[in-house]
Amino acid sequence: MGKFVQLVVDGLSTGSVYAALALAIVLVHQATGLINFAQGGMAVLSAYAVWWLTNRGLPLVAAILVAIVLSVVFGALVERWLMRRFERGDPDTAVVVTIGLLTLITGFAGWLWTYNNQQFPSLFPLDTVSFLGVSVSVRSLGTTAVIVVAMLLLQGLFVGTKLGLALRAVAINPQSAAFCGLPVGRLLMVGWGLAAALGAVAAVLVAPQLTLTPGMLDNALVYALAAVILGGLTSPIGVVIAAWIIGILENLAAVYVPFIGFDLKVAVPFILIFVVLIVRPQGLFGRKTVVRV
Amino acid sequence: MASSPKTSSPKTSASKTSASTTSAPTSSATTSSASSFRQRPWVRWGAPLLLVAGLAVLPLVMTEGANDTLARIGVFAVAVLGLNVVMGYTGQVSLGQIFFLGLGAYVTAYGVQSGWNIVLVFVLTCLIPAVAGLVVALAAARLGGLAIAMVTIALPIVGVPLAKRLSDFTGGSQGLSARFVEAPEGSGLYDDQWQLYLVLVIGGIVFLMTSLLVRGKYGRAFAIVKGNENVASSMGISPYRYKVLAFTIASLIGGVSGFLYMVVVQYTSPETMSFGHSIELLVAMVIGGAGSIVGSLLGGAFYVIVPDVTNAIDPSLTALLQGALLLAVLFVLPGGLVSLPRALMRRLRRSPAGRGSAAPPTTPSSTPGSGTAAEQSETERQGHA
Amino acid sequence: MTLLELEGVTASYGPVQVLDGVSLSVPEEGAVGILGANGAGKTTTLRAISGTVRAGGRITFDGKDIRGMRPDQVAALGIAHVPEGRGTLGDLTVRDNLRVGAYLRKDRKGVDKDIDYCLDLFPNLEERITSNASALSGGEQQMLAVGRAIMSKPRLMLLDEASLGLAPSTAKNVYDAIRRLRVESGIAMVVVEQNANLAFTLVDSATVLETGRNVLTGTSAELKGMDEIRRAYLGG
Amino acid sequence: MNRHSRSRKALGIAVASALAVTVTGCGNREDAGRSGDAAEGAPSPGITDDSVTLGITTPLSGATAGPGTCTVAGVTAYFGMKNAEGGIEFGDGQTRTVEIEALDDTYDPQQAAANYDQLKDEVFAMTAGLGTPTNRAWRDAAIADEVPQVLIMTGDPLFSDTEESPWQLGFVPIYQNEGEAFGELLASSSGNHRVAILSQNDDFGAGYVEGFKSAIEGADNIEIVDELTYEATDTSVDAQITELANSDADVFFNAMSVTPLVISSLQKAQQLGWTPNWFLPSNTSSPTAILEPGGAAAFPGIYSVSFSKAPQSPAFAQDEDVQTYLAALPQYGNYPDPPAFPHCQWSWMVGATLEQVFMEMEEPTRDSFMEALRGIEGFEAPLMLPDTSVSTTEDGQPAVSTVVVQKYNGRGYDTVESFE
Repeated sequence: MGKFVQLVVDGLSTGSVYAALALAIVLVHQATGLINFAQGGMAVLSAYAVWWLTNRGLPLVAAILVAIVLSVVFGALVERWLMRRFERGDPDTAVVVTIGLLTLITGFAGWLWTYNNQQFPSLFPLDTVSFLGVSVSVRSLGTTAVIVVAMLLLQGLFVGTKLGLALRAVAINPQSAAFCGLPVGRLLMVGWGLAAALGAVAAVLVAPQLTLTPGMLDNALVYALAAVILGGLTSPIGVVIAAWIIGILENLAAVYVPFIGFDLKVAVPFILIFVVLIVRPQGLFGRKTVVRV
Repeated sequence: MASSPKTSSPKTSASKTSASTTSAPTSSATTSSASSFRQRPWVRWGAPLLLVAGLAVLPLVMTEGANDTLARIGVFAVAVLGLNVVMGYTGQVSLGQIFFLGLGAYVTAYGVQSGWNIVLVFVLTCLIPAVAGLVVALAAARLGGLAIAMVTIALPIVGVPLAKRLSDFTGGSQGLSARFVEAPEGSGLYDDQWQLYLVLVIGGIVFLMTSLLVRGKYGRAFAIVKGNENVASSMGISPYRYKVLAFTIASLIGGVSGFLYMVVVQYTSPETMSFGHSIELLVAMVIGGAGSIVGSLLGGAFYVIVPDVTNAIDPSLTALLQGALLLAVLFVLPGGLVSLPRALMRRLRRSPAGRGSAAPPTTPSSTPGSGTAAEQSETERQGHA
Repeated sequence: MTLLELEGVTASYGPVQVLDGVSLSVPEEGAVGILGANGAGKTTTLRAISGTVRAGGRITFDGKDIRGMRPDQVAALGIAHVPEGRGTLGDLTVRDNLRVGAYLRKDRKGVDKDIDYCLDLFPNLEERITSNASALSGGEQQMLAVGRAIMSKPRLMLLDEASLGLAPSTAKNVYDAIRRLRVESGIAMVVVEQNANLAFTLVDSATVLETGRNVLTGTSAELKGMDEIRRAYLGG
Repeated sequence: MNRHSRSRKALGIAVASALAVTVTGCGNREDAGRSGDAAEGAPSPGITDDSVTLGITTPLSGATAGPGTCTVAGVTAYFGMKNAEGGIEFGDGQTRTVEIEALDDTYDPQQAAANYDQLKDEVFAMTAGLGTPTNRAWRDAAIADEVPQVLIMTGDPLFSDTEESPWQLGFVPIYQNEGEAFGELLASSSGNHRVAILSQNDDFGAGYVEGFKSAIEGADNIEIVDELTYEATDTSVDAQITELANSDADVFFNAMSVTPLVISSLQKAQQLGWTPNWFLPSNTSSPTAILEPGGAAAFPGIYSVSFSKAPQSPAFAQDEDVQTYLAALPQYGNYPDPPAFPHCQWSWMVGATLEQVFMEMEEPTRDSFMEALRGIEGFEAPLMLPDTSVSTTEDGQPAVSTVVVQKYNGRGYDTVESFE
């Protein structure tokens, strides 16, 4: 029993890593209608900025704040000078452009900071908290807490604010949005900037555990995408819960389903997606879209 | 891959334009004078003959390195072609094409190592991936848009550990070698020449058959399904069946590319089908030109040549250079390399008109600044109307 | 007093010249129709006004040159474009669609009041207020598109093919509501409409376009009296 | 329409072939000659009277770029230093400088094979590249072309089997050797031990486990209580550590090659209050890059096997080899930071070993090179630990087959003779 609960708690903290990246992907998707494969790469760049600043003596929190500001600017610039050209065209092309951006950023980081694993300072101590025979690190708890806060803020942004409504309107139909007086270009830049800031937070949270390398978030990206689809593209809360479900089920399946084992546990989120989407095409928590002929 | 509202995809306006133009999006590029030249019978028959003759001679006169490179281009051009059938022509995002290449390569390697007849091996290399693709498609084609993308992503991601687990067939992480393509005795050919001939012949047949397919009845049905599934249904075309068909054909072609992979590379391991390569195939398809036969060739060339070129420039900057090159190409040619002649033609035609710095006048959407797009919004409407 | 003035407006899609010197004049609180065959340049004229097509010539609104402005800047001046095909925001609820329409307004109370007005004008929308726009019928979507335009408190509304694809009775309902809106609010209108009978229930005057040029302009009464107009547009 | 497209296809092929010819044909061969055509005794490609060129294909970008970059940096730094001293005097009396031509294969077998095709006529020998599949991809071709593929960074035993692989030789100990060395130490312990195993799900992990198990076979004081695997692409192994901690093993055999996962395993085990004796492979046991951040001091013993000095360990701060190496790496190897991967040291040793071979090589041919390569006995390359050496005369073994078991002392490693 103790093992079972411990596996669930482990799964939650792994799921939080996926959730962090997934939230940023959802934000860009809600604001531009695109899946941004470069989200992880941009986040890694932010983490390198933090690392570089702390190495120059800046306190960690200050470095994070500076990096978040830089990330907003970078995200907005990427939208304005790169993505703008592709947003109206074939969505496949736009996605491939984000793949190109990911390659470029990874190569750039490798060139500037080498492919060495860099130790990254943690916001939270590595102390262990034990309860009911389960141990969990303060770092995992802190990470999870920050993600929950980010999730609630994001949900609030989309559901409760005029800006959130405007971002969604622009993603759905930029022309109609413009007819209503929405400054489409500026809103797209804001969407990318906010997503980049969220990505920066995500990277800062997970970098101490994964150690900083140019490809740090590459393996997490697939899981994050899975969480995004499973949770439903429109719901930040749904996506975070989906990420946790994936983290937990993966662990349980690996340990308790001998056929799956640790080598094939990566199949779990996809089986889950498949089953869920057959039943609920809009994802676990997504809003249903009725398309009429 | 894009938002749920946009998944009904870019060319939804196909129902406005006629279906036949969508099935051959490479048309309309050439000027009328050029096409009348091409209608002359001696050009019509002579050009393909010349091409075949050229390809027949090419392996004999090129260097070994050039032959190897061209053969590898052939391998990945076929893989990209398969992806184009399901994605470029039918509009279903597939991120799993490399899995079928890998599966084909394993079948070939295993068959050769077991000493089976090579023709049987080739047939199995077509059949097994096609059946695997059919099974996946029967399930996945019920889903649309991003969901199908996620299910297909799973193929390489689960395929790699699966290949390791089935080490009795796959050689585990050490992979399988199979050197079975040696130039026949007495042919006077070197191995690289023989390999290239095999790639040219097999690849050529696949390209020919695929181009007939997409220009024919099935191709039109694919285009209609891509354009708007509701319209397709109303015309009595079952989107489900055609999606399954396209996916199965793509898997079969992927299997053939796996056979060619073994002809050229002669070794396969789980890394062959890693997720990253699947993404690279997608990149190659878009860079070459989605929904285009020539684009598939160009995409294969891009897939193979760019790593070599960036290696030649600076091997420690390959990722940086490849990313930059990809972005540069798409920035100039959002329609892929295949749109280069069209873009050049437009530039030529435009410059004497002296319209200077005007934005590309392809769509009425080129208002600077906020840039709204009339055509895109039409897409929206039809997705929701 | 003229609110909107077009003089010699030109526009092209690529090499194809679509507008070849269109002129139009809309008085304050007036309603002008644009008639013409498919491809005559009706929709493009509206797009030129709202800034979605690059245009030549002169376009002034309230005495101010608006040619070359971005669509959102044009909208901010008080021009609401109800596009062909409605352009509702499918994944948003009816209420959110209306709120997007009021994006530029700061008066929350006024916005709530105008939402109520829209629902009063289009009672069908009231019961669908929490549905996604994509779940509405074609007529309801058209009503929503007009309602969204109302929400921006425009001085001029551009209506593009508001009856397209609707059953005759639904189309009539929509036009009845728009006429009531015109009377109650005094919003000026440019109306593009295939169905000229419907259009003449709304507009004071109209112009006929052929291959991007005005060929005929007059009051509704004058035009309705002309044989060629009857034959071409009024089914008589 | 059909006609247009068909002629455009012709254009496409023509463009593609033209590109291909320009890209690959700009090599040195004007004729369509093929490798292996060279006459007996004539100098092999890639060697002149004053220089020799070596080729490397290795991952320089992508997930394995960290160690991959190191495999180039070490040998480049070594020969850069030697070239600056005037070059190396070969066995045929000529003094030559050594050039390195490295290409990126991103750990893709297909690209590795392409890189080999591109290099084989320009370089004298291929060396130092990292990876089992990437080296296997062109092993057959190298044999057919009679191109040396030597001192490569894989513990795959195939490359050290002279009969199967006449033109090959691995450098680093085969994985089995490393696992075996620790197994032997454990089996000779006086106490009883329960062992938990976590290994990477590939030939790396399997090789370690195989060696370890063969060494403890028949030792009745050792019991394996649980055995799990992980994927190199996993972001976390917390669940595995949780399950293994449940087994209450007192020895943990951890055949893991991914740096961040080793660190987080050490941390996770501490959280769970599980502090076994811990075995780590030679490539993931760096004191500064892994053990310190992982908080390894909490464990009774961290064991590893090694044949090279750990440059960042304070114990070797004054060591002459280490100082030369650390100075040359940024100066000649274009590697600014102190490396987190031991592959830089190993690659440096490859350079030193090749120098020995060059000095013994009597003719500027690949045959003569292979002959000299197979004749090295007991060469103590710089950075090597006492009791280890390079020997190439034993069939079935790579160039380095002797390893010593070491124990972490809080700052660096001490060689140990027995398990306490």
